[in-house]
Amino acid sequence: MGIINYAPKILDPIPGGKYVVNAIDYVVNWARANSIWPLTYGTSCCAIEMMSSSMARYDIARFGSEVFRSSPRQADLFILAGTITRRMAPAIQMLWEQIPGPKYVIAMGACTISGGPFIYDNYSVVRGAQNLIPVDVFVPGCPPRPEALFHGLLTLREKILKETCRHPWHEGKPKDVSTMDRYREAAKTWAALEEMKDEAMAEARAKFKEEHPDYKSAYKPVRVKKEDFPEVPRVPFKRFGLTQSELFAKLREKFPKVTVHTHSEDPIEDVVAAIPADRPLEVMVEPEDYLSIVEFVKSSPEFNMDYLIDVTAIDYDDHFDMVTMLRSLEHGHKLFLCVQMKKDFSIPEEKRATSLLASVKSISHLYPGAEVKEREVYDMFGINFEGHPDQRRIFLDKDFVGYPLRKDFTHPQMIRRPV
Amino acid sequence: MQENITLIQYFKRYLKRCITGPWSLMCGLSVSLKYFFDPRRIVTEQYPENRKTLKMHERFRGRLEMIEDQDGNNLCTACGMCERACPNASINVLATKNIAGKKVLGRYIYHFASCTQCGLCVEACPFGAIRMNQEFEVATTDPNSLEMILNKKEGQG
Amino acid sequence: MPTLPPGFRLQRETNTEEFFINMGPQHPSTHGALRLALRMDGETIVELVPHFGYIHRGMEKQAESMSYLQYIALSDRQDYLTAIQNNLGVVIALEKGMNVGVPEKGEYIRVMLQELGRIASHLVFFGCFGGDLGGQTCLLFGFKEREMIHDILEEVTGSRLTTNFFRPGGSRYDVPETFIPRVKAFLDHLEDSMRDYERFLSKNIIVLERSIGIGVLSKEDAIAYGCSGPVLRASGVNFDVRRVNPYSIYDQFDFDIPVFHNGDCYDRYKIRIAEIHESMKILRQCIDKFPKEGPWRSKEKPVRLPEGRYYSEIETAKGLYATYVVAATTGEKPYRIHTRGPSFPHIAALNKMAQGHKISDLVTIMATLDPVIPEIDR
Amino acid sequence: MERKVCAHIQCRLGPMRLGWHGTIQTVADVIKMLFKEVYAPSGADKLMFYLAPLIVLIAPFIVCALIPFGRNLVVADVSMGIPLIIAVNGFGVLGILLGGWSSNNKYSLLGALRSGAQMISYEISFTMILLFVVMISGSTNLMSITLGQEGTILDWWIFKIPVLGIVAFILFFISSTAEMNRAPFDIAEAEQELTGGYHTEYNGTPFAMFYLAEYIALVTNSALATTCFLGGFLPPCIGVAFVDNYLNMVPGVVWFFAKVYFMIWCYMMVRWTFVRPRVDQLMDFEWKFLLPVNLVLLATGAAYIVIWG
Repeated sequence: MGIINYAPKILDPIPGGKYVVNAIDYVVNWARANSIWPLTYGTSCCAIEMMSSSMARYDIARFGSEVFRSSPRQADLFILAGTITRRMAPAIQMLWEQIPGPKYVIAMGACTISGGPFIYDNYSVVRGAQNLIPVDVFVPGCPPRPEALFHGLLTLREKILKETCRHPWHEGKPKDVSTMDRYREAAKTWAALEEMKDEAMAEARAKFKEEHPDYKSAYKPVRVKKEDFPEVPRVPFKRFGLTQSELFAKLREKFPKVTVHTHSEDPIEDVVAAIPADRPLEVMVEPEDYLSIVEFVKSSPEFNMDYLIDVTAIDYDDHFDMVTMLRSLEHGHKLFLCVQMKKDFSIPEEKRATSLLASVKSISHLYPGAEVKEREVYDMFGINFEGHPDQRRIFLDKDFVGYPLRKDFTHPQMIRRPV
Repeated sequence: MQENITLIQYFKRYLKRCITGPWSLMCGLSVSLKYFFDPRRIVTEQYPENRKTLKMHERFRGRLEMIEDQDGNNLCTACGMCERACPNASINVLATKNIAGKKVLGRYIYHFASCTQCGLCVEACPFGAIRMNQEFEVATTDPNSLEMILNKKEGQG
Repeated sequence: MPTLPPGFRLQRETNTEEFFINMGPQHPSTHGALRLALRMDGETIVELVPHFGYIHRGMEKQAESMSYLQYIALSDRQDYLTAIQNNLGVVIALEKGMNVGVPEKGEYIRVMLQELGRIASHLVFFGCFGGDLGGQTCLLFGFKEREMIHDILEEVTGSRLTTNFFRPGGSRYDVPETFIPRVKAFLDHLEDSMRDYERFLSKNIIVLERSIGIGVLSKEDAIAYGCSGPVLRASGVNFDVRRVNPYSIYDQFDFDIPVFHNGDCYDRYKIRIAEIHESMKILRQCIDKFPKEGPWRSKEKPVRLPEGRYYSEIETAKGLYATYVVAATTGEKPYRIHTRGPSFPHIAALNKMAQGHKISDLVTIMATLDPVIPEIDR
Repeated sequence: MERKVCAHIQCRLGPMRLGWHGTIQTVADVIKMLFKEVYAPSGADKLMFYLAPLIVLIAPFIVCALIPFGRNLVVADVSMGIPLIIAVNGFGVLGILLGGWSSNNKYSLLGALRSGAQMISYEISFTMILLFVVMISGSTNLMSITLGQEGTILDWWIFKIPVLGIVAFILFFISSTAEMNRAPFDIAEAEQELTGGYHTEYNGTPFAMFYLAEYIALVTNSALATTCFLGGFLPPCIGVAFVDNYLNMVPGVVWFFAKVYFMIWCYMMVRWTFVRPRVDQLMDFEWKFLLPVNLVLLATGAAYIVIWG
């Protein structure tokens, strides 16, 4: 890369050297523009469209770019396909640094241009690839069609063909747009303009009102007619295994403390019986009983809850609800255990956001699949699992502060959605 | 994964594999030969060359645009339904007051950079003032050009 | 004993020199941004630790400030190989709360698009499986047929990948008139191609050598880890939500649930090929029974969900996709939405499958698990 | 050409925009790579790092020099042609090993080790096949091997000895594919597993050298196959004098390259059809299948010569 940048210096003094330089430019640009090798990189949806574009139907090979190199050292083009998260950002910067110059970047899809669907209320997505690396071509769309990507490639070709030895390719600089909030900015500018307009037009409006005291606009907007559809009754799903009442009665027999969540005053059996058949039974469980209930329903042949669907939690003002979803593969019934855990308010208020507020026994020795699920709950809510073999953050960096799915979570780079 | 088998069994398996193996490979090769010599199977679209004939489907969701008549009048009443329906605030409906003091559309800003083309705004619009067009060649080198003002004129009223 | 990096747990006396390899987050065969830390003894994997979160996008947090309709649009981005199936998963949960039914034609549209999505996903699997084993041509074969599904989807929904199509009570649009003939033509074409493709890969001795007995997941492990979909069925468990808990109108069709019993990579491959054929069977029945007339969606309901907790599960191409919606108050916005993606337990069980195999086998196993990382990380 | 062939197998068009149907795409690639930034990763052994691609490139060029392209068209008509080729071919693996080792990258190292193991094993069967050819032709000089096949198409070594010739040709095809590190035996590169294997860390000109070396090796191996089995530059006479006269009018070089291109095409068909075996299966295949078959082949070949020859 370095050599040809000296070409003008060496060749210009020689008579006719200019033409040689121009010829070199022509050949080099021709080669560069027609043999753009992209890096195999993709994180999400756009990656599939990028793959589609290299497949038989669209065939990126027609442009000489089908050689997807998986090593960044042999690539020329970095197609940023898919959302960039804060955790991925250093890897992307490193990849970009490893690509030898001249290198080009196409930001494909809304996520890499501005954050796209994840632009507001988000603590983990980088708002645009420009923050990390310089971007040459933007291809909006979510995801863009393969043709749109080709259009981006052609746009890039035009850009490459403009380079010469005298104005060679140079490394650009990333642009910080991470705090840019286009919506609020536009609204703000407009509000200022509006104020000025109000002032300027106050007189004219008053005059207009005097002249036309009962002015009615001649324009009447027409509503789009919506098609009319009949109301359709809901067909309940088929269900297998024990009914909710049976399940509940059997569980209550063993653990008298279990209840269901209800506002009504009716006896609890009636409430259970009133649950629609297609909804699983969700019982409230005391934290102390939790482990023994799980052990019981797993080992008892009547329940035989051998399959763990999921573990998740819900954050309320003063307590967490941790929901363990279990199902029996043999019988087909489902049972949701909802553990209500009071938040530990003995922790001083300023430390609450960053500390574990509740604790419950881990069930990962009963269901190995619960291990990652419990890590997720720990990561997102800050619930401690006693006896968990490997309690680490799973989705977020280990030095991430706070627990994002709590309702009071704040993050310096999280912008609330304006509407 | 070690099995206890006799030597004869081992050799039987070995010989069987020696025969079925190449045969299966020939099967594979025959498919690729078939595809190689049959140009009708090539399905490639020649994109930049077929611009004229390439048409998107009617429902294809490209860029958002306003439905305007010949004079550039639009149907928008600046009610802001689209703005509220948008999952990531890609639409600014900026209202102004016209000379009679009535609220009309002042500027309709569309942030194409963050638009996900879900089409919820079109669905939400009660007056049918906006639609998704068929444009897909939208690549640009300038991110600022992705912020567009869709209306040419202020709203009617 | 030297201190191990976080996540590694296996203690053992070592005589040979072990070393650690990082696979990913940007690696061609991890199917997205997944990082696998490998503890290697030569070319053999001693232990494997998956590191998630490289594409964690905070969807669940974001959903709390979105309306339900907007969340349907967002759910496209979870399992992007079959976005249309995610839509349905969310919509069914909402329908339970809103108590709306779907007319017959609407249900047929749903089932047909579901099955098309399933075929699309399995075709990508077919391609990636061949591709990851080193036969790049398979990748292109798989995608070639997939393009035709994309075409149909684009015509019906308006977008190739992120469909955002289903709504509580039906769908967004009616299907165009050309839909049924197109699906018919596609099925005929696919039948032809699948015959070729199976000849190309299914009996190939190198494929057999590389996948039989590799990455065995026993029945007990598969259940314990909570695997679902083809991975669970390849281990010998007959579990398909379409059968055990039928949603939509799946109970009206005649189709088989293919089950294999070895739980190795080849079975997982075979089961997906068999499922493509089953999906084609369902689609053919749909075409025969498709109601020409009649409403395709129910009367429009307000998009408000009454207070309560709603749970729905459907069978996507990858497995059990469950949505858990919590509405604290009656309103347009959820209090919390949780999604259970099918790929998450599969990757959790990866260590179990990959231990003791070569690094090349890991690629095969990853391909047959067919994970979609954004669905795990959400 | 490779890219066009693979594209057509895969129902697509391949490069279309440069020259007629993208014929000069490779030229653009090479020029581009020559003008790219070149740097070695930190921690790499610089001398070895830059030496490796040179070694890899030189080996096939030497083989090239030994191949007779026409009746009088041979750079070095060495009497010990075959042994020299065997020696030089083994030399190439050294470059790959060096390159993988000096890159200071675990993937590269794994790739290089795999490549080393693979080449050493397949070298044996490669040698044995050539030995078979030497045995039936009675010479190690490539020119005389070629001239020994004079006559009709049935006098080529592949057809001259019934069955054995074809078996030998197929075995040669397999082991030379492995020799060249080409798919399906490209475990040293194994993009899906090792992100590029031994040349993961190379860029710009050194990478272009690896890239070129691969294709030159392809040409030389095809040329070797042509020389040893398909009658080199001799026209495919069919024994009918009228047709043969016309065929003989075409210069030998043309026949030679036609055959070489046919061979290259075969290599490509195989490459784009089959999947890659695992590294231990590759070794199994060599030691448990190729080698026994080779030995049997040699023995029967010798018996054939003794009885009928």
